[in-house]
Amino acid sequence: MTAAGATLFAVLGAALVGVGLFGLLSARHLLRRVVAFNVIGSGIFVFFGAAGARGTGAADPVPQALIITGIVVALAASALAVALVVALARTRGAATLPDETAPEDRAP
Amino acid sequence: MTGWLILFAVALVLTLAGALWRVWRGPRRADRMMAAQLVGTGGVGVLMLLAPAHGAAVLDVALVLALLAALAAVGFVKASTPDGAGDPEEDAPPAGARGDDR
Amino acid sequence: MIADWLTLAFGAVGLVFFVAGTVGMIRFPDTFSRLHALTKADNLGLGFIALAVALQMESLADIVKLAVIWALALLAAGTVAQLVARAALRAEGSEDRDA
Amino acid sequence: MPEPPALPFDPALALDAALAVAILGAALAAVSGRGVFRAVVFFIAYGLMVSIGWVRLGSVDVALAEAAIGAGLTGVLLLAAHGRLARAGAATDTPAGAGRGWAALAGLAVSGALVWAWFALPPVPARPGAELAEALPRAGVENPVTAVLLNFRGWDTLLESIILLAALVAVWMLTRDGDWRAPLGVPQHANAEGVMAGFARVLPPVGLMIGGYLLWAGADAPGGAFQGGTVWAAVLLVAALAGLWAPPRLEAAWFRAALVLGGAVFVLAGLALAGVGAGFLTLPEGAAKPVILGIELALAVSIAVTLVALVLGPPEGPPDAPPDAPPGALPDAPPGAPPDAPGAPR
Repeated sequence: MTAAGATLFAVLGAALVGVGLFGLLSARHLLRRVVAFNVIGSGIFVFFGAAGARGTGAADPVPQALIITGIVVALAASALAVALVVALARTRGAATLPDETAPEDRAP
Repeated sequence: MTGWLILFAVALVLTLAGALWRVWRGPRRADRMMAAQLVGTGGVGVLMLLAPAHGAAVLDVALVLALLAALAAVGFVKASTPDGAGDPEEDAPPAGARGDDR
Repeated sequence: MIADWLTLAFGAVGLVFFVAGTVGMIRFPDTFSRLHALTKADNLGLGFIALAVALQMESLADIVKLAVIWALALLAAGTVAQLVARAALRAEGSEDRDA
Repeated sequence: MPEPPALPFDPALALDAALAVAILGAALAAVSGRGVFRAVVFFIAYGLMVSIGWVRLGSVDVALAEAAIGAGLTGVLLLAAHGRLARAGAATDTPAGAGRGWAALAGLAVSGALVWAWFALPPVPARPGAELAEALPRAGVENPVTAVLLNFRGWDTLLESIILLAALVAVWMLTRDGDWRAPLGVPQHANAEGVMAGFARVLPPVGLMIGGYLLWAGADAPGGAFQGGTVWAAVLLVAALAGLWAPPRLEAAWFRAALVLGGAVFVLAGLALAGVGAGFLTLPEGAAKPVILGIELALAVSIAVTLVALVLGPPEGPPDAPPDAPPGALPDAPPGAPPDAPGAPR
C-alpha cells in the first residue's frame, strides 16, 4: 500500500470516528445511537488497519487478526444493544431515554 | 491493464454515489432499499475489477457479497409485513401468527 | 493481445449498463419503474464486467468463480426486486413515506 | 495486434479518494437528517463500501469478515429491530437535541487529534512484522492472519468466543417471563410457493458450501473460522426467516452443545497441549495444522449458531399466554406482578 493511500484511509478513519461521535452525541433515538456507535467502531478499525498497511508489502497480519475479532464482537454488542432498545420501546412506547423524551411524544 | 480496470472501478464507485443520493431522497422505503441493493451489486462489480490487481482472493469477497446481497432486503420485506414475521406474498397470515404489540 | 482489447470493450459496455441503471434510478418518476431499471440494467452490467475480468484471469477456477458470483447476483436481484415490489405494493395505502 | 496503451497516470489514488468520499458521505448521511429507517439503510450501504476499502488496504481477510457481517447480518438485525420499533410505535425519529453544535465540536476535536496522532506515529520499521514472518513457517498454516488468530494469539480468539456467548446470555435476559419455553425469536412464516421460500431453499446449500470453502481455504488463503461461520449464520438466518427452519428452544440439547462447542474444544485443546508439556495453547510445530483446523471447525459452528441466535433475539411466545399462569415458565412470574416491573406481562 502506498504511503499516500494509507494516509488517506487513516484520515478517513479519523473522520469516521468524529462523524460517529457527532451522531452519538446528537441523536436522541436510540437505534440511531447504535448506528452512530457502530460508525465510531468501524472508524477505529479503519484507522488501525491503515496503520497496519503502511509497510511496502502486504498489510501487517496482527492488526488484521485483531480487527476481525473486533468486527465480530462489535456485531454481538450491537445485537445486545438492539435487543435492549426494542425491550425499552415495548415498555415505554418510545425509543428514547426517559429523561430525554420530548414532552409531546411521551408514552400516553 | 489493471490500470484500466481500476479506472473502471473509479467510475463504478461514482455510480454508487448516485445510488446514495437515491437512498437520501427516497421518498419511499422501497426506493431506499433498492438503492442499497444497487450499492451491493456495484460493490460486487468493483471487487471483480480489483481482482487482477489485488489477487484472486478478492473474488471470495465478491462471492460473499453476491451471496448475501439479498439478506438486507429480506429483512426489510419481513419487517414491513403486518406482524413483522410474514411474507408480502402471503394473502392472509395464518391464524396462529403472532400479532405483535397492540 | 486480443484478450486485453476485449476486456476493455466488455468493461466499457458493463459500465454503460451500470450508468444506465443508476440514471434510470435517479430519473424515473415512480418507485416501480425505478425498481425495474435497477434490477435489469446493473445486473447486465455486472455480467459484462465479469466477462471482462474473466479474460484477465489465468486459472479456470477463478473464471468459474466469476460465473458463480454473477449467478448469485442474478438470484439475489430477482428475489429482491420481486419481494420489495410486492412489499411496496402492499404498503401503497399506508403512509410509509416517513424517512 | 498491438497491446492497448497503458494508462498515463496511476488511478489507484483516485479510486481510494472516490471510495473514501463515498464512505464518509454514507456515514455522514447515516448520522444526520431525520429518519431512523434512512439512517439504517445508509449504514448498510456504508458497511458494503467499507469492505471494498479493506481490499484497497490489502486486508482481504478483514474485507471478507466485513462483507459477511455487513451484508449478511447487520442489515437484517437493524431492519428487524426497526420493524419491531415501528409496531411498538417507537420508530418515528425524535428531533436531535439542542447540543448539536457541541457534538459537532467534539467530533471535530477527536478527528483532529487522531489525524495529528497519525502523523506523530513512529516511522514504519524497515521490515514490518519481521518477527511474525520468521515465526510463520512454524505456525502450521501459511495464512499469517489465521496463524495469528489461532496460533500465536489463540488466547484472544478463545476469549472472543466466550464474549459472544456472554452477549447471547445477556440478550436472553430480556425474555419475558411467559416466553422462556418459546422458540428463539418471533415465529416466522412465509408463503410456501412464494419467492422468499424459494430463495430460502436455494441459498442455504450454496451458502453452506461457500462457508465451508472459506473455512477450509483459511489455512493458506484469506478466510477462516470467522468468515465461514458468519456466512453459515447468514444463510441459516434466511432459512429461519422464511419459516423453513424452526429456531430451537433454549433448552434444546443440540443447540446448547453447538453454542459451547467452539469454546470447549478450544479450552480442551489448550489443556491437552499443556498436558503434553507444550504449555497451554502453544501448538507444537508438527501437529499445529490439524489442531488449528479442528479448533476452527468447532469455532465456526459455534459462531454460526451464536450469531443466528443473537440476530433472532430473545424467545417470544404467543401474546395470549396469560401472564400469571405462564405455561411452565422457568422463573415463575409472581402472580399479578406490578405492570411496569421488568419482564412484566405484555
